[in-house]
Amino acid sequence: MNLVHLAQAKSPWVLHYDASSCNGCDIETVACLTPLYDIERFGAVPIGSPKHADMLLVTGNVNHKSKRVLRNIYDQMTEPKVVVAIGICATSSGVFHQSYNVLGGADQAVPVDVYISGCPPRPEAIIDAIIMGAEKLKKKWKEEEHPVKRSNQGSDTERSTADVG
Amino acid sequence: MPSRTVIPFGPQHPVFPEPLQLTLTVEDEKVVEAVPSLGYVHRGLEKGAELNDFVKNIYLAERVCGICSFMHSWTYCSCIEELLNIEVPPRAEYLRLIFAELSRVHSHLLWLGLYADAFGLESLFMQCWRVRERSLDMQEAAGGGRVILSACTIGGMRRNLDEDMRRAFIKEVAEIRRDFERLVPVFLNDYSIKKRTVGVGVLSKEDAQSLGAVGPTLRASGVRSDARMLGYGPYKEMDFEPVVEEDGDCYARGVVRVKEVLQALDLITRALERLPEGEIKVNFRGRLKGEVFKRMEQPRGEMLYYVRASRNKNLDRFRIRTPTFANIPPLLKMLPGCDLSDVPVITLSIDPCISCTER
Amino acid sequence: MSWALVGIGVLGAPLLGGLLFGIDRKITARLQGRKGPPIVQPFYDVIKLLAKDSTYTNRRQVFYLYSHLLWMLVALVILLTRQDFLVFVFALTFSEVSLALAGFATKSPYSHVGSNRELLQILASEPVLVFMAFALYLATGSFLTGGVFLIDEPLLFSYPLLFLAVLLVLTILMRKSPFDISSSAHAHQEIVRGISTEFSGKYLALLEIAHWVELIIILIIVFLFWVKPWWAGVLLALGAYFLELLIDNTYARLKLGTMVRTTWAWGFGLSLVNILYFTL
Amino acid sequence: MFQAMMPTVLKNLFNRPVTREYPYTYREPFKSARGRLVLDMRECIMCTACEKRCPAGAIEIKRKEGLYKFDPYSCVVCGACVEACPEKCLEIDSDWRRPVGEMKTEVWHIEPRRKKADTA
Amino acid sequence: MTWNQFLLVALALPLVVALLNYLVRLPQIRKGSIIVMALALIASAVWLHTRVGDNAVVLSFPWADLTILILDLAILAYITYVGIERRHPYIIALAVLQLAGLLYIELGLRPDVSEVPSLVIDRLSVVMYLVVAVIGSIICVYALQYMEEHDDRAHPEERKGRFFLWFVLFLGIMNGLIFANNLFWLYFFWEATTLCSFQLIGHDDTRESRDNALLALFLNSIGGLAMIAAIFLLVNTFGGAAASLSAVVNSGLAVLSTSFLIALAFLVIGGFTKAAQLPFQNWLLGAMVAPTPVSALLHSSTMVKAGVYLILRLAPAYSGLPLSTAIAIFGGFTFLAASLLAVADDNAKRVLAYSTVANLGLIVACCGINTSLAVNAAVLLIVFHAVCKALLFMGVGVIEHNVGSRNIENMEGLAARMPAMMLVVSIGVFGMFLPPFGVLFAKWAAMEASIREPLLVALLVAGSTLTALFWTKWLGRMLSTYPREEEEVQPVSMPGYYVTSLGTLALGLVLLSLGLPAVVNGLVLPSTMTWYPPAIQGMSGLNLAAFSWANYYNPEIILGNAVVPEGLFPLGLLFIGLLLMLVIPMAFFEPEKERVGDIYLSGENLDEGPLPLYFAGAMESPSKVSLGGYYFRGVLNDRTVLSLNIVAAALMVMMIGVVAS
Repeated sequence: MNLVHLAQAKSPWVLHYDASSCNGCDIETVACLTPLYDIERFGAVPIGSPKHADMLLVTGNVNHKSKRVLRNIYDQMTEPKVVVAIGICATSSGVFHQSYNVLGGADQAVPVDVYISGCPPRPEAIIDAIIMGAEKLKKKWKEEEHPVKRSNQGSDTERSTADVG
Repeated sequence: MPSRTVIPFGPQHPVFPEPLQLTLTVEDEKVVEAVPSLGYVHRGLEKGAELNDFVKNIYLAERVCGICSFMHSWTYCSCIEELLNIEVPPRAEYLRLIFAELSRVHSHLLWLGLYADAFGLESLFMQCWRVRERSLDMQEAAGGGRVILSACTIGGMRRNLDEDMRRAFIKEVAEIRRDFERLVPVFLNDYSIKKRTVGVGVLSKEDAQSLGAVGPTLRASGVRSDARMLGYGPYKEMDFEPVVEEDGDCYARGVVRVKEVLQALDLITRALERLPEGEIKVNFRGRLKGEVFKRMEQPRGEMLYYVRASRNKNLDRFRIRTPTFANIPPLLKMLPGCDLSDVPVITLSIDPCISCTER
Repeated sequence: MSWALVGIGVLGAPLLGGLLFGIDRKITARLQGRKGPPIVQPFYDVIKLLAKDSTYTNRRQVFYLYSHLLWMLVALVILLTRQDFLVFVFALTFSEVSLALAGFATKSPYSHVGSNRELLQILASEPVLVFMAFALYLATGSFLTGGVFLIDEPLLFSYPLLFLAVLLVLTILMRKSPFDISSSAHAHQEIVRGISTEFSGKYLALLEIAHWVELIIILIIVFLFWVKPWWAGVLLALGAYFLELLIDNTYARLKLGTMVRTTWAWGFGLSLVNILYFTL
Repeated sequence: MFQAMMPTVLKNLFNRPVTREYPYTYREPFKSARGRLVLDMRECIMCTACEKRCPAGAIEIKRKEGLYKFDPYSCVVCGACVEACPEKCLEIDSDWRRPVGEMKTEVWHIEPRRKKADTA
Repeated sequence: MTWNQFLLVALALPLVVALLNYLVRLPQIRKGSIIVMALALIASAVWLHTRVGDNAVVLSFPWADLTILILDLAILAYITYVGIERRHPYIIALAVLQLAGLLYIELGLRPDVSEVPSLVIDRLSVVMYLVVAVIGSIICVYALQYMEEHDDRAHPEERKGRFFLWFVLFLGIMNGLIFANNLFWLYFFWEATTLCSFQLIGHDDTRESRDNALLALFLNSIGGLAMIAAIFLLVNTFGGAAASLSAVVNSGLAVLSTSFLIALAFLVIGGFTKAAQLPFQNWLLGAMVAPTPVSALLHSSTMVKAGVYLILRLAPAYSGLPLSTAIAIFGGFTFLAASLLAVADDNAKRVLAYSTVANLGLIVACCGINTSLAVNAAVLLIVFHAVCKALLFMGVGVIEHNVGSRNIENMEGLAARMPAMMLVVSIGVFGMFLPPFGVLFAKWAAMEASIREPLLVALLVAGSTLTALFWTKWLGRMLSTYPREEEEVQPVSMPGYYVTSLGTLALGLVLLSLGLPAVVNGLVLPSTMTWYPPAIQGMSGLNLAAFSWANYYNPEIILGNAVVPEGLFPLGLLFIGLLLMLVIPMAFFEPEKERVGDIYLSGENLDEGPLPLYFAGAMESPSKVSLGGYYFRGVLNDRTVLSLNIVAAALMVMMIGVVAS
């Protein structure tokens, strides 16, 4: 099983969806593929079909229209899967928090496993997030007895607030 | 009986970084009909802006689009400056021009990369983005952010450029030019690229004008039109001549952008060399009153801003018309009759920026 | 004894193919100025896919996917046992047809378009392979692949033009640009992942493994052009492989019609001229 | 030229890859880069200037309870608050915030201190 | 059983049953009589197979010559009448010319045909008889059910009687045709099949069917005229003894006499028209309007097979001549052109028809190659093509009755609605172009034989790849179902007649392919040995050997360095592959452990609607995903058809030119 774990951590295929971002996070996500950052070093390749993907990268806040799309894509991904919310819009809703068409962060539609702040986050930060997501992928597979649970419930994860100082 | 395939092309589609849906009706592989469907990126930004203090709106305007972010903040700021009758110091205007052209360089390089990806030349995509990283480094060093700069503010600039950096910039621009010139012949001469782009998605001069195309899409169809010719900011001192191509196909649109990158690099160098000394920001007081209408040239084309205010902290009305919005009707004109494989190339050839369009 | 060799071949081909795919990804990355993934990356991918949950549309999809891999292996066995080249081409076609049918089995527009394109790829690539069978016969007096081991002069010397035609269709078989139109790691432009859009988990892994085997088969085809001494053929195959990588990275993906026209015009032209020249 | 891409590609093959091996080597961001907002609440006078200026609503101040909440996952690092702060409590660091599995709001309890009536 | 009794079963029984059905229109009698006849024909075929050895059986019925002549004249007169009634000047002209020619030969030349055997039954005839009797009988059984469902507007019973009159008669006439040796007899049966097909194609009595029937009559009359011309040339030059098929085949006059050569060419052209080679293919395509059993019969065992049978039978006569090469090229061209046209058609029956034309072209090409291997391949093709095509046509007929359309587009998702039918059709389609089935084996042999003609090689290569394209395309359409469709759709049940007839054929196809060596050794090789002299004389021996024993998977030969000239067909290995293909998914696939996934629609799937096929389109409106096949209408259109026809006609003119020079 160690081999499987190794393989899972080493080959996160990512699917990117722009829920309604301003492009800033999108282009930084795409920049991760390019020679200077090259996330393929960690086996991460961008993939078009959710059926192949292990990791959903969400940028931008969820609005009424993109919520359905995001859910559909998430449902079509097969277990184990993780969701990475990239950028402020996807974590909360950033500067758009007042807008009528903004429902909030990505966690309004799908359960999010990794949050990365920044507006937009640097490619380095996105690499960090992908590596962290890949580690979580491994854990998810271990937790849930294979074959994994069928239903993909749970879109209403609450943001937890904890005291720090 | 013709047998037709109906394909949803997007919103989640690997070729578009942004969600745009085209409902394609395809016969064999010929596109018969393309119906766009928008609204995936609609955030209600304009309405949101009316709820805000107008100063905060700079940050909102910047986030209309992450790629041409600087242009949006410049246009917004100059609208407010006009309402408040602020004279922006010349150094700030020059800095704005430098950042604007820098964002044009990075936007066009980004586009050239995506365009290369659209016709499946991945290594070219990589090379374009690799060159682009240099311009991002410049933006980060000077503006503080790789993509969203937050450098422009009402009354001037928040960031200055010291002398060392100015020299470094001139050098860096030369480097970008050197790197980019290696890629220019690929876009201009490569056999396979020409095979995919020449004669694809032709937009005639008449169609371009009557359908209201703007920016490189319009200029590639042989129309000499560029909002920078209005001479806002320091452009009037730059003896500026827009790049025009005649053919109106995807290849021509590529060529226009390739040449515009070189032109923008030129403009940056010239502006850096002429950069006047002095203040970069003036303070302002007062409340807004009146309405203003601005046209400026984004990397994607001409952008319109409309701002109305009535002695209030907030704006009464805030309206943006972005270049992609104007370019969608020409796109729909170009799509029917093309091959399915051409759809990404044609769609990308207008350089769609959906987040601009839908705000 | 020889059967043991066949067994080793059948088991070893996917491993070797996977490794070559890893090298492919590494070299491609280097050509693009990137560092690239580790060489064993394809194995990571496949192990991960095998461990992943899978979905399917209907039984026929699964059936034809297995059939794709299986007939690829049958084709490999036919080559390894030096049997009839024409039958090998048929087995390979069966394999590709199975893949197309697996794509068709789902009512997904993307895999549907992908499958149709896959069929056109078969249409574009098969003729040259059949011509190669005829060339084999004319050069060795037998349709058996084993025949090339009995002649002293490499096949390449008598069939240089045919070799060019084979190189042309190699881009199709290897699913590389400019003719990578039905499905691939990178042909996401218009049809997402093409034929494989609807495969997931272990079914996608099956497809990957079949690609590995296919790669080995392709390299063996090139190898046949120069079998004596054996290392010359291996070098030739690796050279062709590297050439395809270079072409992949310097060519835009061409369109369907261009593919069929080019391969039929040039493939038929070169092969036929060469065969006529040889017979006359 | 027929194969315009070939020289670039071959040059890449024989040169070292340009990849910055990020997690293994760390490239210092530019000094002026806006990476994240760092708060040093020792000097805070709860004047709410930052709260008012924040376009993203990331800062929430409850003066009566002495609560200062900062949500780093709403902050767009624009620097408006830094410019507004009279006590220079806030600072922008060029380093970036690392990804987390769970978002946490940073909360400070600040004792209402001497009021700087003259500076308000 | 004596030969006379056999002939009673083979020729007279169908005639009796046909008349019985026409006169007594009772369903019970119809069913009973036809099933009895089918069994009798099959039994007689088996008997014939065991009875005929290497030596041909020669039967003479000189007393019947006059009857035949009168019947001939009657048929021609009827055709003239049809031409006059339907105001078709070409048919009138052709029929009158034939009448004149026949009368001139009989009255003017007065050939002495008393020495000519009326019927000769050799192994080739046995193979043909097996095909006609077995497959034809199965189609008859199928037709019983099919015609029950077939829409006959007025007087259904009467029209069924009429239908079965011509249908069963067709079988009897075809039996006669494959035994006929006397050219006048052959000509009679030849014209009689034309008449039967005319009646059957026009059965539905719609405008379209009447027009197409007339077209068939017209084009086949060209063939009839060609045959009369050939008989005239032969009788005129060599006297009455030459009016014998076996004499023509074995005379070896080819090198000596130009008129013989031209006669031969005319006979071959007659074969072309029957075999619907380009540019005569239109009658066969038009024949698709007829009820499906007619198409099945025309395509698999009768009519078109008569054409290739004649060409094949004559193969020794033109062996080694330029004519042979011309025939090969012509056949190869038809193979390519018909395959190309099949790609562009969305009517299932027309696709099948084009495929038939293509395969007949391949058979013709094999005849033209004229080596032992090629001729064997041709015989094998006739057998397997008949089985496959009968199966496919009957399958399409059932599908058409259930779907209400023969358009391939409408057959989408058939796999869920008619799983049993899907299995049958899949077997049929696989049988047409995939290893290890018989047609592919024959095609393999044909291609290996074609190596002597590089130009032909190119034609065959191109055609064979196109074959894969249109078959897979069609099969793919039928396979494609949306997720969970099977659970929602109630499969259609099949009547017993269909199960019997289709099941027998499907099983038969698999068993025949599995027992390919037995088919080759037991049927094909003996059939060519007896009548094809080059098979015995000019052969190296290895050819035949390679053709026969190498069908087995023989590891010793394969792993060693032994080289056999014509290659090997590793049937065993391929069947192991096929078996594993069935077994492995069963062993590894656990549907209950896996999830059925929705299809990917760019994330815009909608849950609403009856099918999971709707996506949110523009303005949030539910749009339906629809899939269309590829038909390349931009490239393949009427102009293509026209130019292909012109090329084919030019080739045919060149063929005659080759002969004449």
